[in-house]
Amino acid sequence: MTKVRIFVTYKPSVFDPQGDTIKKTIHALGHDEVADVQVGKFFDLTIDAQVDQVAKTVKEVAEKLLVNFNMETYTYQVMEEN
Amino acid sequence: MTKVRIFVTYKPSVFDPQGDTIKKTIHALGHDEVADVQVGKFFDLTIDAQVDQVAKTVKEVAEKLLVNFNMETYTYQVMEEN
Amino acid sequence: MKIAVIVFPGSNCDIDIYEALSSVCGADVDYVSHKQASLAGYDAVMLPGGFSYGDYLRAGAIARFAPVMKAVVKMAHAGQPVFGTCNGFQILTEAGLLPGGLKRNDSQQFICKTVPLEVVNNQTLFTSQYQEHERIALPIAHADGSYYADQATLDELEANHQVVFRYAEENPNGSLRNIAGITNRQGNVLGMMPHPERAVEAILGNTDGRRLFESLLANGSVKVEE
Amino acid sequence: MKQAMTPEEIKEKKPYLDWSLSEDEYNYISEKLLGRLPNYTETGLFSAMWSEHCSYKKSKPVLRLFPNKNARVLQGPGEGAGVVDIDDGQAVVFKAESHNHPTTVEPYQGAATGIGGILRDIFSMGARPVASLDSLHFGELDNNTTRMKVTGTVRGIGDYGNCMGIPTVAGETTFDPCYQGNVLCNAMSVGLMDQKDIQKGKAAGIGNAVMYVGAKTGRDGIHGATFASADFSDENATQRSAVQVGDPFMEKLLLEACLEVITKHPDWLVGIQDMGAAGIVSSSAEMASEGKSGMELDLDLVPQRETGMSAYEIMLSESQERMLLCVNKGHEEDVKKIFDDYDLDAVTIGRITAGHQYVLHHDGQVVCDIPVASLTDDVLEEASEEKKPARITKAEGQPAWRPQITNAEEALRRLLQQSTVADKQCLYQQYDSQVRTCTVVGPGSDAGVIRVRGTKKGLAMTTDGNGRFVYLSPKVGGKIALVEAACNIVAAGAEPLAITDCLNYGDPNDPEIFWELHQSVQGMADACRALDTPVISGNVSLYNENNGHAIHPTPMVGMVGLIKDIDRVVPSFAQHAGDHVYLIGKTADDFAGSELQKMVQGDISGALNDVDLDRIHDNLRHLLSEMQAGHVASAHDLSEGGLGVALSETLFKTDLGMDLDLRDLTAAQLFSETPGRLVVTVPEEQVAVFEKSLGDNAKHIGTVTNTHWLEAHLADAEVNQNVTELQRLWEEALPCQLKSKD
Ligand SMILES: Nc1ncnc2c1ncn2[C@@H]1O[C@H](COP(=O)(O)OP(=O)(O)O)[C@@H](O)[C@H]1O
Ligand SMILES: [Mg+2]
Repeated sequence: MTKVRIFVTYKPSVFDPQGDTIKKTIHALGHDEVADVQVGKFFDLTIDAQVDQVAKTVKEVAEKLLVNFNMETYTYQVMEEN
Repeated sequence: MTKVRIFVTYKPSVFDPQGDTIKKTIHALGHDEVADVQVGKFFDLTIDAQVDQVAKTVKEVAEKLLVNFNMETYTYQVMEEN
Repeated sequence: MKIAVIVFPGSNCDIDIYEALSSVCGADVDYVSHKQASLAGYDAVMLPGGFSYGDYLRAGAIARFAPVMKAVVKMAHAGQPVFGTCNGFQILTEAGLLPGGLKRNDSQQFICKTVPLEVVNNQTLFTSQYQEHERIALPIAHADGSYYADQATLDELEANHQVVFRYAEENPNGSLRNIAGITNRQGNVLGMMPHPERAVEAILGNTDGRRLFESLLANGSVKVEE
Repeated sequence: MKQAMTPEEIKEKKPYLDWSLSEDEYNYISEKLLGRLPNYTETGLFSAMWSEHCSYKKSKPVLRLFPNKNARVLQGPGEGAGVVDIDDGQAVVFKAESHNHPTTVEPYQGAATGIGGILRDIFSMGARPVASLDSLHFGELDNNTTRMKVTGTVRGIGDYGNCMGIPTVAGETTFDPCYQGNVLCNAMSVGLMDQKDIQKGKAAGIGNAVMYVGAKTGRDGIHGATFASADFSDENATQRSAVQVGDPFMEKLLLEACLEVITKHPDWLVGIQDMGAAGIVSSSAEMASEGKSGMELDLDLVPQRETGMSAYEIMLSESQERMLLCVNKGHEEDVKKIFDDYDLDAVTIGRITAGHQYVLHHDGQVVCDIPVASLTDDVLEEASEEKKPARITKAEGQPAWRPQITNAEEALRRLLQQSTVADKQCLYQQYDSQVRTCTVVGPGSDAGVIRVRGTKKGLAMTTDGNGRFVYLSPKVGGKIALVEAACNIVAAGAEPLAITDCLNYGDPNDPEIFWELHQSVQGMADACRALDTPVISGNVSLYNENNGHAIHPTPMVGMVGLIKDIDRVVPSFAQHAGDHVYLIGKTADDFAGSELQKMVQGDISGALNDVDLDRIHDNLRHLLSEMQAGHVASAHDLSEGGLGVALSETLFKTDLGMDLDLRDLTAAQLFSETPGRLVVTVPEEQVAVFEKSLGDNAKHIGTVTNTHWLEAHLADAEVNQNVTELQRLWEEALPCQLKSKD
């Protein structure tokens, strides 16, 4: 079993109103030291495969389903393996 | 400037209908090797402070705003510092 | 002309579009299950609004894998009329039949109200009974209706007259270039966030959507030249 | 859960006290009902089933005051929802339910699952839900906690209802400090059906299957049922984590699958019930009790989302989107096939047995073996002490408060901006009010109206409740709740049919609160009789307190009316310049509990004047027949803010104005809240017959103009206001108050 975390975010060129709203609210809470906020989703997949085989699964699942390439992009990270 | 990533997930006992539906779809796509799917959100905060000072900001922002403690919990990670 | 209204798990405007076509416009319409692999015998297909698969993940993202979608793609490529409103529009973009995508509204809220629109292109199968630049008003009801595409795509859409409806006066969701509805390049696939099927009877206070269905029925499967 | 205790340990350590079962009840169960000590699981089941939430042991004596029959009622209280005949073999089904405690704790999920629960009640009767309404009461909008609760609650209702494809067509939203620590979220749903499809929550026929359908069971809301019956206090905050999460997509599938079985295969089904409070135990025991049957369930067969759940947890889980079916033996596979088609679990978890025992197996052991009736019918009803609160006696002896209005225009402008009066569009536009394309009148009028497809009929619906009135004079306040609902229904041109209710009160063990409950229900019952609108379903929510502060007693009335000809629906906005304006009903000095009093005094006080129910009923009847005859152009009832606010609202969203002669009213009376009044506009041609029919119950007060100014000449003041300006104040107030300020 391998656990991977896939991070999905808007492409940098896409305006994210949610990040903007949250930043404003954080400032309203008095935390002006927060200069920027970006929001994303992540998917933790538990995959029944060795770590060297998961890349293919991740690529297919992410590119077919989890990510909309019109506006999103992704990265991933292997979290644990056993 | 320090960049931190705050991960927000459901508490373990909380039912997540989204993860469930996504798992079913992944199986329908033929990837039965994906045994489990969990969904979460993350927030990348760029904080105008040294790394040793960000803990307080993160704690306050997360607990006041980003996390709903009725159902959610969070962790965070310092991503980079300069 | 025989029309299919696709029912996905979680569709909920299927009945609305069915009734608009059948009881109001007198068309020959069937509900067709998402599990059906073929659309043989149908001249046009409607993807209704609603929350297919709960809109979990992204609106429309899961529905595009339904068995019936292969047949929908086939019809679209064959130049037959394919129409999607609201969730139907989202599915069409996710399936790659229309460019761009629909983001969460700028307000981060679901919004249900009637908004003014401009008919930008009345030279399509679906809009021939409107005047060019005509002002109409249609209901919207969505949380993810902010149209996004990159600059090049947007320019191309405009250059090819693929923008069919634009929000007039106010932009309710943050759509780029006030886009409310677009076609594919060939003009036989139309996706739009507003709900024309909710505006076909005087008793409901609005009939501005009716001519969309009447245009479709009048044009049949006549192909619009590229 | 802690490790199970032995029956002896339970007797000794009394853990049931924490689960809200009293020592007397425990002893009665052991000695009289079982003749032995209940085991751990059984004790848990009794605690849940004997809670107020499930058993109504305290409120039952009061609920008996309600009339619940007339010629149209097909099913009164006792089933998932009530059913009323609307002719042509069709019926309307409706019920309201409170989700106050869950919404207070977790606004989004609490409100969402409230909608989910009430929808299941409707389709468990065999009806298709066609409209929803929501009645919301929050603390004052001067703090971020309230703002977040409003935002979360509205979003929760919207997300669930929108996804289900059921339009939310009306509701109400009020703000008062008494709801600060205990929000009220009441949801009502209305369904349509053919009378032949009516279902019951009944399990009978030895050998028939008990089938579980829908979502899997997890540890959600364990103890929710008993929890809802226990007072809140902030120290409890950390315990409240078993949040029930709604899955509207699952419920949409469940709705379609259940209706398919009910309408297409009536011969397969014996009964069906939704799993609400106290999950499997309450649905199964109630169904067995209704069918006078025994039942045996194997809990290992229950679809489970989590591992290691105890019998107690499985039985009491409040996981959402589940239903229980009793299926004729031999049709289990048929039913399963239909649910399979929707990708839903459908599992036979037990059978109907001879005798009257309720038997549960878990992990190879019998964990419960008790008479069915001991859970459902043998609950000890509780007589409650009552005491008239001193504040009421005192108020009755004092002279009524008389406002001094020096600037009527300013008072009107300020009233329009009070959060309870202000435009609610920024909230209700988050609800899909048009899906199903039957909404003839959506939110923003007096009642929501939907058409009945394929007929000329329509249904009007409203929710109304005013805790301030009930707090000051419970009995009169109870009457006013009914009168207001009836006025809203009639304003749409509909004939009131029947009501549902949610009775929201504080701790009934407080004799003063019980007195309020009793008195207000008596007032409601009197009004139900006078208006011929029986109570066909409802819900009781007690213990609405926070740190010992009770909410105002707030009974919510949900009323449905029938429109025979949908083309005769009457709008609430003025239609044409030149029409004549009438005020129906007499205006008196009714300022106790008014919006004006709250605004000027910062608080409410005084005693209410009684209302003449027969007179109001008579007025409404005559008005309705004029409306049905097509003689009335618009009608709007008067509520918070009185005549001044109602006149303004009649002109909003039009380009019209009014010129009014109100010289027999004072400036203050412009804002009096005498119940049972409406403003109507009548075209010139209909004036003669209208006046003849209404007699001196309708007073001609002026005409509709095309200037967009509201001009009124009062005994001691002049009002001359631009309607665009008034509308702007009214529209901008709530969005502005909802913006975070600290
Ligand atoms: N929470 C809500 N959901 C839906 N509609 C609402 C809600 N709150 C208020 N409304 C709508 O706003 C309008 C004004 O409400 P209200 O002042 O309570 O009306 P009335 O005084 O006539 O009963 C009504 O049309 C009502 O349906
Ligand atoms: Mg009203």
